[in-house]
Parts: sequence; structure tokens; C-alpha cells
Amino acid sequence: MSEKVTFTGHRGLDHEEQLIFERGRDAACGVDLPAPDGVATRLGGMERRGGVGLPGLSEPEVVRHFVRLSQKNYAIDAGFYPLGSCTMKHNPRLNEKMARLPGFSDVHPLQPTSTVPGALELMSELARWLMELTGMPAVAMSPKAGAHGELCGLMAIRAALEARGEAGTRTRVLVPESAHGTNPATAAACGFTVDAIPATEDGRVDLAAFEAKLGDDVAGIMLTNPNTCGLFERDIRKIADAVHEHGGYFYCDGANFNAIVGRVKPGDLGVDAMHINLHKTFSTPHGGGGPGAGPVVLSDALAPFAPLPYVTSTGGELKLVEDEQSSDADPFGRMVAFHGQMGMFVRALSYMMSHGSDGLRQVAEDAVLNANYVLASLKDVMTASFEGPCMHEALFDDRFLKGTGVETLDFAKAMIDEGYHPMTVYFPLVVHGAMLIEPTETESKETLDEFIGCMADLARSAKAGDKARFENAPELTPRRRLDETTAARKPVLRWTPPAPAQAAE
Amino acid sequence: MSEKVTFTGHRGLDHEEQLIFERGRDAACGVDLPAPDGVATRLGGMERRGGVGLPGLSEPEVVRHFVRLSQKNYAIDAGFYPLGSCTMKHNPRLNEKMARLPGFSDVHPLQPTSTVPGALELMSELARWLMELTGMPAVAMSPKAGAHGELCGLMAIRAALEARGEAGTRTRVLVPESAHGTNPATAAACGFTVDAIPATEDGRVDLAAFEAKLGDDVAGIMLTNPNTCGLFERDIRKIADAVHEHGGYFYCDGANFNAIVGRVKPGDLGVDAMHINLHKTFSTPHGGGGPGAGPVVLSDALAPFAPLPYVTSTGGELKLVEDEQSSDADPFGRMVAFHGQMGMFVRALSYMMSHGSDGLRQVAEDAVLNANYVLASLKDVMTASFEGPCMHEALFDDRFLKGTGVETLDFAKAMIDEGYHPMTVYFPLVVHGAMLIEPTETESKETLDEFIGCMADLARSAKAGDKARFENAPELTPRRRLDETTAARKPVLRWTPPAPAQAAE
Amino acid sequence: MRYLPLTPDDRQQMLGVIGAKSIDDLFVDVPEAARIDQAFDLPPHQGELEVDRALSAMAAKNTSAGSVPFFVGAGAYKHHVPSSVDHLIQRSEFLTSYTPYQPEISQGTLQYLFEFQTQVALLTGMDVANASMYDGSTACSEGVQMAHRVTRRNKAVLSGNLHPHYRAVIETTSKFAGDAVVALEADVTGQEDIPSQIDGDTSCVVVQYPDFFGHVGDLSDIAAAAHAQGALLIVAIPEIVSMGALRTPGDMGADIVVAEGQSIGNALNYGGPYVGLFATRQKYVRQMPGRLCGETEDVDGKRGYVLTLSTREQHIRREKATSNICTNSGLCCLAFTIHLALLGEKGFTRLAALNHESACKLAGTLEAVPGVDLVTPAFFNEFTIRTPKPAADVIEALAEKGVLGGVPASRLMPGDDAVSDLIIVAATEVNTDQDRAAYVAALTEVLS
Amino acid sequence: MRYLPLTPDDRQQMLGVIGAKSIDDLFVDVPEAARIDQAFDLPPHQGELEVDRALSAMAAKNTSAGSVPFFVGAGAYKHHVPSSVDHLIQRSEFLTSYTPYQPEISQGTLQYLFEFQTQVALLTGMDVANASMYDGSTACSEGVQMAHRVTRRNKAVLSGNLHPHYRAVIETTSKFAGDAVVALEADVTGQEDIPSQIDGDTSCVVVQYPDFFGHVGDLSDIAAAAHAQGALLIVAIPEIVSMGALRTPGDMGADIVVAEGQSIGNALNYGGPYVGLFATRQKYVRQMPGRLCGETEDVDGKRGYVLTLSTREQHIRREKATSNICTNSGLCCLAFTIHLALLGEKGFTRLAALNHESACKLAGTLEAVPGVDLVTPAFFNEFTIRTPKPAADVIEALAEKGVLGGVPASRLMPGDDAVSDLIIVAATEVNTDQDRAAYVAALTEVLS
Ligand SMILES: Cc1ncc(COP(=O)(O)O)c(C=O)c1O
Ligand SMILES: Cc1ncc(COP(=O)(O)O)c(C=O)c1O
Repeated sequence: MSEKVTFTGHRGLDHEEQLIFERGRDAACGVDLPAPDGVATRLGGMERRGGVGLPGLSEPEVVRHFVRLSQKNYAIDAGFYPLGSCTMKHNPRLNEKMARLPGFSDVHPLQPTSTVPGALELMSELARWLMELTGMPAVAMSPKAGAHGELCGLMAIRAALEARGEAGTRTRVLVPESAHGTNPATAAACGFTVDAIPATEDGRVDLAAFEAKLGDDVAGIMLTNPNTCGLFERDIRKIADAVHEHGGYFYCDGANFNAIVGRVKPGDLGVDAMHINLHKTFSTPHGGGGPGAGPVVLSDALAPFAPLPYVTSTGGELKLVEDEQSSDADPFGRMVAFHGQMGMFVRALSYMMSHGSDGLRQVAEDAVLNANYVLASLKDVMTASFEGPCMHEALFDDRFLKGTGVETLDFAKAMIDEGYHPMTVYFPLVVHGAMLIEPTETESKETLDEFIGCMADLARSAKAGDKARFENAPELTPRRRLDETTAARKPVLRWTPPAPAQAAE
Repeated sequence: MSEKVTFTGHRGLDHEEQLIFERGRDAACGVDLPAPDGVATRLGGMERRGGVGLPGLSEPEVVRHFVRLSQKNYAIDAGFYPLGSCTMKHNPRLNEKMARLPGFSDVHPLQPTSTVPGALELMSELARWLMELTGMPAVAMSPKAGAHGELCGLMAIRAALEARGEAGTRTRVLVPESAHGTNPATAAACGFTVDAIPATEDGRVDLAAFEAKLGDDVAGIMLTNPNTCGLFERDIRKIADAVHEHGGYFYCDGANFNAIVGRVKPGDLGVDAMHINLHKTFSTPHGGGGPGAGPVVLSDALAPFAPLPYVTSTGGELKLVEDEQSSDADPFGRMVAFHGQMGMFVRALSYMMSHGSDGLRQVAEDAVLNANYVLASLKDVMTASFEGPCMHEALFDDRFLKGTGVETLDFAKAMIDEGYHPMTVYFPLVVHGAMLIEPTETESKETLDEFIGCMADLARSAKAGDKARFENAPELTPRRRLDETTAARKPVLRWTPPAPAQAAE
Repeated sequence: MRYLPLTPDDRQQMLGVIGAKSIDDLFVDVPEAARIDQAFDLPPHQGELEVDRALSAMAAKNTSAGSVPFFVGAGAYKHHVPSSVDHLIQRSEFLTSYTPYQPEISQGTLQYLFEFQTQVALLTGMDVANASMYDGSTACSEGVQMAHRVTRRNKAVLSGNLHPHYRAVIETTSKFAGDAVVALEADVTGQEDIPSQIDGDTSCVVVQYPDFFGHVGDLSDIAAAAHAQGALLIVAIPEIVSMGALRTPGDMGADIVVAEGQSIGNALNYGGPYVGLFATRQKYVRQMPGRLCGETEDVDGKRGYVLTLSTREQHIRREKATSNICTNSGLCCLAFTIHLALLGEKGFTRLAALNHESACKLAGTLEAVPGVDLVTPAFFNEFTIRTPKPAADVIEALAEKGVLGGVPASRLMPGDDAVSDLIIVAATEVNTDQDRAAYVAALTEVLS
Repeated sequence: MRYLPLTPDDRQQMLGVIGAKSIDDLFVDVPEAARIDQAFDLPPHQGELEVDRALSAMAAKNTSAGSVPFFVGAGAYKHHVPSSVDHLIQRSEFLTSYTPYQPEISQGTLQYLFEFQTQVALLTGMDVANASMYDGSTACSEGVQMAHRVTRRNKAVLSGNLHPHYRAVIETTSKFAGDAVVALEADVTGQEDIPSQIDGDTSCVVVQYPDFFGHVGDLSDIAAAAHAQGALLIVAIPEIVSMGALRTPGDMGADIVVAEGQSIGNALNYGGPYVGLFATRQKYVRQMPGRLCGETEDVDGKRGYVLTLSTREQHIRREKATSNICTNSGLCCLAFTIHLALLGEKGFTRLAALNHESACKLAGTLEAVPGVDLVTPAFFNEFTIRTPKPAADVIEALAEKGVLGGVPASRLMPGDDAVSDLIIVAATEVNTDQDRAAYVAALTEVLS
């Protein structure tokens, strides 16, 4: 609560921190490695020319640097992080511990398979959980994140079309307007053209518009369910049937599986392929942007085309199939070196086993309950975009800010000063100035009540004309609003040594 | 830089946090334990009456609670922490990892000794390092911290006096005025009377005054070296000889061994007993107040009286001696259940092995160099208490603040706003308004330069009459100055449930 | 060297500023005879990999509790600690800070200490608790010293069934402080007559609960007898988990309760670091040893916490302090506080029930082994059996079969022939049916 | 259930506020036929201890690299990672945050990404790098797609000595995207003639460096040949540590450099998560895939960092995006950045020298085993040997003797008879004299 200016620039516990490149000294080093013995080299004359240019720092300096950087971040562990579509739930430390067991973390993907039976067991056990929970007969484990899973699913669809001799003609993929950006991007990367389907007033796929778009050139639909408005696609079974009738496939974006796990099996909805974000539904940590994992469950129609590698079980014996020669099926190819995100598999299985069948159902119920509680509590102070119950996230738009001069972004920034990570903003695109709030099931009622109180207070402020609270926000953060325009116009993407002082001309 | 008041009380990344007792709900729980099978109990009618009163919280709530609390703390990892006498040096994470190896962390002190040969090996190896570095023939490993080590040393002295039949007469212990509070407290706890020796103008023991105090009733002297003014006791050898001549023993407080390790062996100085704070010199982490470990090296005169338990080696075979029956010596008793701070032993040995013989010497040299650099750089802006080079810490007093209205405490609080943990203040007692700065060897020149710049700026401010910068400080912290008087006058030492609302009278 | 930031250049520049020619100039005050130049008989510095390998090799020689059927207790217990505990205590801000001398930037430590004090008071049924002692044994000895201060007497009466190490620590401390100790003989039946030992000179009675052999019994009569003579009752609890199932000492009239807190949040660590709990009645607060954290307000009126009543402590009171303790068990308190926060009321009481049940199951099967007698009819998670062979030999033989079956009483009471056939056996929530079956099978073999 | 804060009471109250009778009311939109009430064929929830035991038992069935003489590489490498790396990446503020969409409270993540980008550019000798891809193989495939965009052509020429998995990923992606791939045959001698394959339709040439068999050779001629045809040179580096010893691709004219960053900071993890490095020339920046972090200022004029050039990305550009990547390898970047910061110039170049020396020593001893030929005269830390018995059998036999001796080329090139007697052997700083001796002894036995 002070305008106090400090000499150092540090402010109590909040430290300014330079780049490592600005602190390094040539002679300093943060490791102790023995000197080489001096055996003759065999580099074939390919020795590196010149130095690398890395800064030298001792271990204490490196530790302090990164501790200080961490202190400039918001995190789930520190506060409420209702970032819609991202499922920022609690990340249990048990999972971290399990992933670090040397039997999982310190095994090489190409060491003899005979030396890693436990790794195959883990993959196959996780696969069993995923298939059982989704009611699907197969799962491709290797995709490295949700978008990669989407690619896997679309490739499987395309491979199936090829097998039917229709890959050349079925090139159109239907994608609702509300879809996550990865959906159209993936379809395009897989060689399809993207055809957008509009949404209805109530936030779902416009069934009539959808049906009108069906035809012989349709490869399939990419539908998110629950969708990015946080709503269950009521007509999903009809959509699935229609797309199937027209010879297409149903790709379901399962990023929001969190909302229905244990209560709905996507297999019962006519899904042909669906990726699961282990880093959302099954709580592998988001790590500042990754890594994730995106296994894809597949229907009988697509299962034969699942990519390499995969684990099969015959009479309880597990086998890793890594190449076409050893495969009984028609794998469409390979998406990645090695076998997928083992480290994430361990964490996800640890999470699933901890919750069990009963707990996972409770996860969905509590996630949905929390979202509806927020929706019900805020619908009179903010503007809810749609009627009726939502699933795991509550969507608001900026109509309640009309005439206040406050925009969605300003509202979000004011939340930061209040100690919250903002919800997802401006997504989905189907409503204006979207605010997508996903509390997740790991938040308490107390936390939600405090949050609701704060949102109501902010809404009141905005309506009362207290623009300064929003325009100047955030004011209490390590940095205030940053100039993104200049950043993009004149990109500075790396540190470069300061130019030596110019000689006078 | 904002006076902004928030609705939630949170301020950006800085969250207000209630007590766990204020958040708990009866039905919540942060662990999943199986239900008991219902076997008949055998508690003999001693069942607990009534509940415990503990709050129920889920794991996510507990994690967030303690993460938030942590964010209200200053730490070495985050910034410069020149707390004199405490040796706040870098705590390598390797040591933490080693201490958590199941072979060290998951072994029980009373499991058969035949199942823990590695534990005995570790204790004996650490003992070897300590004896070699100090040049002393024996070490008692079990004391749990520095003060406990002092007690161990004084008990050994008393036991030796007893063996000589002089325990009844030699009851006075000489303790310099500058000594750490634990010294006189320990002497008293061990049944001695404490006789204070004054300091000279140059911050050392007044040799004449000391010699005048020697006599038949003197059990020994407790001398800190380097002393708490950060100075080497030049006359230490003379003091040792004099006390020995008069039939007393020389207890050396080795809390500052950090300054001389690898360059001076206390054994060469005539020391009879000296504790070593593993949590200072050998970097076991301070942990918000502990745990530490305080092994005590002993001279030949005192070695026979070392307490139980101890490890002996006969022909390379290690044996744990736990009771008098099995001891060949005259242990004065036992200071603690089990065998001492094994977890700290592992960390300390890991630290020592990492530095090696060469590195430990460099530790002392760099610690002393850093302190002298601070002393030399600040002696003109602040008032250095003594002339000449210091050892590992630089002592200033408040003469430079005279007439400014700023006191040592205010000066310290202003440093907090600038991003520093203050030095030790008002200790040692031999100078007025003491400021004892111990940079340690794990700070870079860049950090010291920034610190020196800031201290100079603060000193200038004080002299220029900018009292507000000091009186109001700290302003940028989770809490500002706290009312310690009321805290002590009406102590509230625990949470109690709020009283139910009073009925109207 | 990876932990040292100064480069040779830095050192040169700094010596220049100081005005010293070489580093030796800064060590001028060291008497010449004591300046060392020869190398030590110690290896040079090593990298992480090398140190890791050497220490891992040492660790691998030890049999860890988690790797075998494990039933060793007698003052330290194998429990499962949730992984978030160890994660949280390693946060830099907890691990690498020190005693909260500057409360404005130490509220994290101070608040958890306040929570810790509250938890300890609740568990023991007492009014107040301090911010920790080194461990249970030293806490117990501090309790005796405190009783002496409160009563202005100096004779302590110790139950014979007090942990022999606790007793030894008290005896050692008392011997040098010039205090008297009356220590009773061990009584395997748990029937010792303590009240008759209390007289007008007695400052305190120290009993363990559950006692060394595992007995649990009502302490109210002892409390009454002590109070009648103006003495205090000190109760020592080596297994704090028992407080989830048993009547509290506070409820039975204890004046000081000391405990070993290791079971909650802390690893076995071959004996340390552990955390000593220390609780008492409100009226004795100013005689307590150790640090205390108290609630207060800052200049803006916000609630905050500070160390308080420091005038009891060595750094203020010096030779008149209530204790010489300085560094305590901070991080172990934190582990305790976090684990207990995770457990909460439901978890803690259930944990206690599971421990008791585990012990009941084990006692039931061991009793059935031919030749084995159960000595303790009522117990919490630890009991004593009598075996037809010397207990020390039995334990060694069991260890050879890969079962760590308990502590032979003779290890801790080496002179006492009456206990040479007794094994103190602990069971906790980590023991499985297989563990118990392995114990019974191995014991049956060893005794046959 | 320990991760769920809502109590039954909470749920009731909340349903009340919502105006729902039961939780089922909130699932009304689910078609009735799809509502599940029966239980799954899965176990119920379990405590930490039970889960820990089950997973630990699985893990214990695997032979970990650190427990045996270990020489497996071919795209993933066993290195020592300093303990502070894993400690720091587990800090809550790094581990439990997401993509830095709100830069004001994400400067920690953004600054390390900026440092990461700079490090990658320095290592590869390129101008700029992005904030990571999933791994080396997907980065490589993204490189090909980018080259197509830059050149507006769609034919890639792949060296036959490109890692077969990398090749497979490119082929798979290209097949569906409708792009052409010309993949050469593997050439064990490392002498393949790439320039002759480049024509006016070629968008890019992809070569691996060191190549799959370990060969290192000058790429300048390939670069020149590619550039002469208007094509780009893409260099894939599976072992980034090599950049501490070898000439950089940037130095030899590469246009895009992709690499597997696992070796720095990241564990083997049985294949993932890893971190894909992606660097290029400044002029191609706007065609790059993935996230970019850039420097800017805040409204107070303080330096800060933001995600930038987002108009390339899927969330803005949708079907016109340069890639579909969203979640990337954030935390693995952090591990990379920290480890490399610890190494610094001195440590990184020494690490490379030690790796090379370890491989030279091993090659020297293996060459001397009767019947074994060294196929790669020049290499970094990985080389290929020819054995007189089928390589796959040799490796299996070595494994039975407790030595993990490398990767039989046939595992990755199953159709190719020419490689059936080749073993790709990696050596790093973790290998000791004993490891090498164990390998030689076992191999000698296996081959005799
Ligand atoms: C609805 C939806 N689909 C797909 C994705 C892409 O998943 P990932 O980021 O793991 O690639 C996301 C993630 O943000 C998402 O929210
Ligand atoms: C000079 C000196 N002596 C003794 C001690 C006591 O050590 P400990 O805190 O480990 O009991 C200290 C610690 O603060 C000290 O600085």
C-alpha cells in the first residue's frame, strides 16, 4: 500500500531479476566435472569453432535465479485458477513421486523390451482404464498432447477412408465455430478442408445447419463434448448417427472429459475417436505450458489403423509392437519417436487409482456442481451466455459491461489484483467478450464463495463507473500491462550481447 | 506502487491466508485410509474422551495453505541473508536428495545393528572428517544443535573434573561478554556459575582481566573463535595455556568454524572441546529454525568422558556402543535418545565430500574475503566497530546513525523494503546497536556490490534526515511492524474456537 | 567449485578494494604456529555424480524399513507420510530460512508455528505448547527442569517404565545440574506403585504413556497423588499417534506433557532429526523452555504472528534463561503440522484406530505361537512378548530371516535380567497381513 | 476422498443455491440412454500407501539405467542431471501454472522461455529458437512443414541415416498432408550422396548430425547444394550435448535446426516427455511453428516478456496456423534451461569432451574384442559396431548378463538385412571404467 520507490528496485519479497546472460562470468560454473583424461579425439575434424556463448554461474546463483523467477508466477498451488477449457485442478504430489521411481524415469525407450515388463504393464493398465472409462475398444497411447491426439484421430479417419478408397473424395471436415483452435488447425494439417458449423442460440451445434452440410465429400465431424461453452451437446447421438449414415466419422474432442468421466461413456455416444488430455482430466501437471499427453480412444472402425507403437496382450503376455512387420493390423504410421509420454502415463494412472471408479464419478459430479454453483451465483450480476445447467464450466459474455467502458480484458486484469488468475477470455468465439470459468472439482465451497463475492463486487464497480479499478489493473503484480504490440512488431526473441560502445565518428 | 485497496484483501500474488482451524470442515479429510476391520480393541478402557478438535481439510486445501504461507517468508534461495553468526549459506539440493535415500531416511535407530552397517559407516566417516579438519582426537556425535553441543562439552569438562575430584570446587566458568546467549545459559544448566570477561577496545578478550579471574575455582573458559565480533582471538593460544596452567579446560564455541576450516585446526590452539554447527559450517539447511546438529570434538583429556552412544572401529569393524556395560571408557551419560541427527550427518558429509579438502579451505577464504570486502566498502559510510581485517563477518555499530533519529532496528527494517534480510542486530552486546553482517562464501561479488550500494544509499538517507524511509519501514512486506509488546503482555499462543454469541443480558 | 561464486578475477579485485596483497593478509590474526599449509588427509572436491554414488553405496548396505516386514518401535515408529508433506517442507522459503527474527518477512514460519502449537495443545489436552524441542527425550528432561523451577524443589521421581533413554537423559542432565532423581525399577506388569514414592520434596513425577512395554493405564491417581504433595505430573508420550485413540494426559491431570512427534510427518532417519513436543498449563507459560509464537497485530491492524515471551530465552536472559535451546526442530514441526492438517480429525482418529487394530491383529497371531506370552493385556500399537529364548538372539535370528521383529528389552536395559526374554513389538498402519504372516512364520521357526 | 474438498453438506447447500434437487438434475442434457449407473470394471479409490505400493511393484520389474552398465542411445541418452534441476522444476509456481496467457503474473515462465530460446539459438548457431516442440521427432516433422511453407514446394529429401523414427514421423505427416518424401537408403559408411537428390522441386533436405550410426561429417556441401536449388537444409540433432564439441549446423549453413533436448535436464522416462528444440534464421521467424516469447516493456517502462507473434498460432489463426501445437514441453524446457545454466560455457564444453572421451575409450576396447568391427571412424558419443552374430541376439544375451549394450540397428530398421549385424552404442559421462570392463567381458563371452 505504498508508493515507496526503492533504491535496488527490489520490493520486499519481490526481487527484480536479470537474465542469466547478464550475470554470468566466464570462470564460474555450477557443476564439477572431472577433467578429461586426454584420450585422442575422433571427431573427424568437426570440432566446434569458437565458444558457445553460455554464461557461467555457480549453483547458488542458478538456484536463486530460478527461485526468484518462480516467485513471479501464479499457480494452482497458490490460488484459484479458473482458466476455462484448461482444467487447472490440483496436481497431487504422489503422482510426481511415482513418476520419479527409477523403474519408470530411468528406463530407456530402446533398451531390450525384456528388461521393461513393468513399463509395458503400466501402459497396458492405463489403456485398460481409459478404454473402460470411455467404453471404447482401443486406444492409441503415443500422442504427446491434445492437439497431437486430434491429429492421430484424423489420421486414423483418413486411413480408414483410404482403406475404403474414399480418401480422395472425402476431404471436408465439419468443425463447429465454437471449437478450440487446434481442431481446425489439425484438420488442415491432416490435409482436410475445414467447414464451420454455426451454433444455436443455446450454444450447441445447429443441427439443421449441420445436416445441411453433410454429403459425400464429408470425412467427418470434429465435435467437442461437453463443448467449449461448457454445454453437453444434447443432440450428440443424432449427430453421430447422421455423420455415420453419410459415411463419415465422428471425432470427439475429449478435452472436457473431466465433466462426464464416470457418468457417460463416449463409446455410448457413437464416437469413433476421442483424445483425452491426461493433463486436464487426469491431472498431470500443466508445467507452465506442458508437457501433456493425448491418448486417443478409437472405435472398432478405426482401431485397426492405430499408429505404431502399441502394446498388445495375448494370454496375459504383453508385447510391444514397434513396426509394421510385427503388426497384425494396418497402422497408419508413426506419430512420434519412441512410445509416448510415459512420465505422464505414470502420473495419470496414479491419479486414477487414487480416485478409483467411485472417485472419478465424483470428480465429474463435483466439477459440474462447482461450475453450476458459480453460474447460479453470478448469473444476476454478470451475463450468462446460455440458459440451463452447464457442465464443468460456466460461460459469461460482456453484455453486463455494456456502456461501462470496461472490457473483458480489463475485467480480467482487475481480477489479478484481487488475487485470482483470470478465467479464459475471448474464447469460445461464439459469444462476445467471452469469460469462461472452470472451477474444477478440487476447489472448496469457501474458495468459490470468496470468488463469487469478488466477481460481484467487480461487476458492481464496473457498473458504478469505477473505470480506474479496471483500466489501471493490474497494479499489484511484478509487472503491469505489457506492450504486446511492439513485441510483435519488432520481435526481440533472444538475448544478444550489448553492442560495444561505438567509436566516435 | 499502488495504494489500491482490494476487496478480497489479496494483493496480486500475495494472498491473505487464514488459520487451518478457521477453514476446516468436519467431513473433509486430506488422506484416504481404509476403514478398520473392526477387530476387538484392547485399550483397557482408556479410550479418548471427546474429539481432538482438529480441522478437516482436503489435500488441495492443505497444499495451497502451506504454499501461501511459504510465500510470506524470506529465504536464502530467494535473496541475500547476511544474518551474522548464523552462516546462511547456500543449501545444496544434492544433500537433501542424499538424506532421503531410503537406506538413510527409512532406517530405525533400534533395528539390529547388523542391518545398518552403512549407517555406522556414515557416522564414522563424518567423524573422521571432523576430527581431521579440527585436528582433534575424538568427537561426540549425538548433540542435536550447537547449544546441545555446548552442554555436551561442559558436561565432559565437569566429568573430567569429577574424575580429578575437583568438581565440587571448580564451579566457575569464564565467559566473555560478547558470547552468544547459549554459552552462559549452558554453563548455568550444567551447574556452573558464570563469570563474564570484558572485551578490549579491539573486540577481543581482555587478557589481563581474564588472567585476573583465573583461580582454583575455575572450571574453564568458554571462548568463541572466531568470536562473535567476527574477529580471531589473537591471544587464543595464551588463553588456552593459561587456563590449562590453572587447571581449567578450554571450551571453544565453534559456531564460526566456517571462517577457518581448512586453514586452522582448533586442535593446534589448545582447545579441549568445541561444538560444530553442521547447520552453519557444513550447510545443513536452517529450516525456519532447525533442525541442526552439534557434534563436539574433544581433546585427549576429555575424550574418555564422551557421552553414549558412539561408534568405535577395531580393525575396520565398526561397533555401536550404546551402554556403559559395553563401553571401555567413562561416558558421562547420555544426552539424547538414539544416536543423534543422522539426517544432518548425511547432508553434512555430502557437503564435505563435494568440497573436499581443497574446497573447504576455499570456503573459509571466500567467506573471509566476502566479509572483508563488505567491511572495506562500507567502513566509510557506516561505522565499523573495530580496526583491521575481520574474519567471516563484519561488525558495525550505530555511531554513524547518531543524531539521525534512526536506530539500528529502523535501519534493518528499511533493508527489508530493499529486498534484503537484515543482518543480525543488537548482537553482540559489546558494541552499541550492533549490526553483524555475515555474507558467507556462497554470495557473488555482484550481490555484494548491489548490497554495498544499497547500504551506502540507506546511510546517506539517514544522514540526510529522510526518517520516513526508516520509521515506516517495512512498507512492502506481507505484514508491517508488529506489536510485540501486546503479544508478550497478553500472550495468545494458540487458536481457540470463537466464543458462541453471547445471549443478551 | 560449484557452490562458490567468486572467480579468481573477483578475488583479485576484491583484495584490491580491501587493500590486501593476498588472502593470507586477512588471516594475520591467526598465530603463525596455527596456520596450516599442508593438505589434509581427505579427498579433494568431487562432482555430484561421484558423491551420489559413494553415499548411495553406503545407504544400500542398510535394510530399510519399507523393504521388509517391520515391527520396530520403542520410541520411533514407521508410518506412511503423504508425499505432499515432503514436497512442501522442501520449498525454498521454508527450507532455507531461519528462526523468524524479522516477523514482517517470516509470517509463513510464524503462522505454521502458531498452528503447530495449537495442534500439540489439542492432541495432548493441554492449554499451550511451545514451538518444539529437539526430540521427546530432551523435551522430557526440559520438563523436569521446568518442574523444578515451578515447584522450587529439585527431586524428580521417574517411573521404571519410562523409556531408558529418556531416563538416561534426565539422569545425565540432573547429575550435572545438581538435582536429585529417584528412578524406580522397571515393572513388566505395569503395576508399579508410584504414588507411594512422592513426598514433600518431590518436584515432579515422570511417567510414560503408553509406557515402555506398551501398557496403557489411568494416570489420574498419580496426578492426584502428585498434586496432593505439591508436585507436578509430567507425562511422556513416545508415540503421539496414540492420542487419536487414548485419553489425553490433560484429561487425567497432567501438568506438563512431552512427546516425541516423529510419527507425524517425519521419517525414521536412524534416530534424528525428530521433533520434541512440549505442552503445559496456561499458568506455567512463563516457565516454559523454548520458543513461543504468539498472535498480534501490525501497524495497519492486520493480524500477524511474532516470537514472544522471549525474556525466558537464552539470547535475552543468558544464564537465567529457562533453557539453553536455540536452534530447535523447525522444519520437523512443519512436517508435523502439514501431516496433521492432512489427517484432520477424521484421519487422525482413523490412523490411530488402524494402528491399534494392526497391533491387536499381530498380538493375536504372536500369542498363538507356541512358547510366546503376551505381557501387555492393554496397549495401543506396541506390546511386549516373552519368548522362551533370549530376546536378543531371537531378534537377530529373525533379522537373518528378513523380518525386523521389534526391540529386545535387553538392548535398552542391559543390566536387567528380568527383561532378557522380552521383545517390544510395534505395529502400525503400514503392516499388512503378509507382514504379520511372515513374522509368525519366522518366529515359529526361530523358536522351534 | 482426499483430493475433493466438497463435503456432503457443501453439496446439499450448493444444489440448493442452484435450485437443483440432485446432482442428476445437472446432467439432464445427457441423453438418457447414455447415462451410466452401473459400476465400472475398475477398483474403488485407494490411499497413497496402496497406490504407491502397486506402482512401485510395477516399476521394480524394470531394469533402470542407473543400476547396470548402460550404453543405450539412438535418440535418448543417459546423463547425470544435477539435483537442483529436479528440485526447481517442482516448485509449485512452475509445476502448477500453465501457458503464460496473463503475462503480468507469468513473468517467471516467460523469462525462462526467453532464456531457453537464447540458449537453443547459441547451441545450434542459429538466430532464433521457439519455446519448444514435443520432442525431436515431431520438431523435425514440423521443420519439414515449415520448409514447405517457406519454399512453397512440398518435396522433402531425407537422408538415409536419419533416425528411422524421425523419418517415420515425417512420412506419416507428409502422407496425410499430401506432401512428397524422398527417403534415401541407410548408408552405414556415412558416405551417402545427398546433393545429387536435390532438384528444383525440393523444399528441403533433412540430415541428422551426428547421424543415426554416429558419423559426424561436414554438412556445408549439402547446404550449398540445397541453397543452390532454393531448398532449405534441415539438420536434426538427437544428442544436443554434441553441440559442446562439434561445429554447429548454423556454422555450416543450416536453415532450420531441430533437436532432441532430453539430454540436458531431462530423464529417460522410457521415451517421454522430452523436449523438441527448434531454431532457424531470423528471416523465417514468421513461418515458425510453436510459441515464441519476446521482450517488451510494461506501462511503467519496466522490461518484461510476453508471448508474441501469436498470429502464427492455432488459437488465433485456426486452420491457417503454422502448426496445430498448443500444449508443448514447458516444464522440460525449464529443466533444460536450468541444467544448461548450471553447466555454463565451461561445464557444457567439458561435458561434451567427457562424453566424447567416454565413447572413444569404449570404442577402443570394443574394437579389440575379436570379431568386432568399428563402423564409424569419426563420432561424438555414439558409434556403431558390427558383430559376427545377429545384433539383436547379442544385445539380448548381453542383457541377460546385466549389460545394456546398445540398440541393434535392426530394431529400428527391421526390413534392412544390411544392418542386422550392427549395434549402435552410446557412451556418456556416467560410464565408468568398470562399466566398460563389464561390457567388454560380457561381449567377449557372448561372441565366443
Ligand atoms: C477443447 C480443447 N481441445 C483441444 C485442446 C488442445 O490440447 P493440447 O493443449 O493438449 O494440445 C485444448 C487445450 O487447450 C482444448 O481446450
Ligand atoms: C556463536 C554461537 N554459539 C552458539 C550457537 C548456538 O547454536 P544452535 O543454535 O545450533 O544451538 C549459535 C547459534 O546461533 C552461535 O551463533
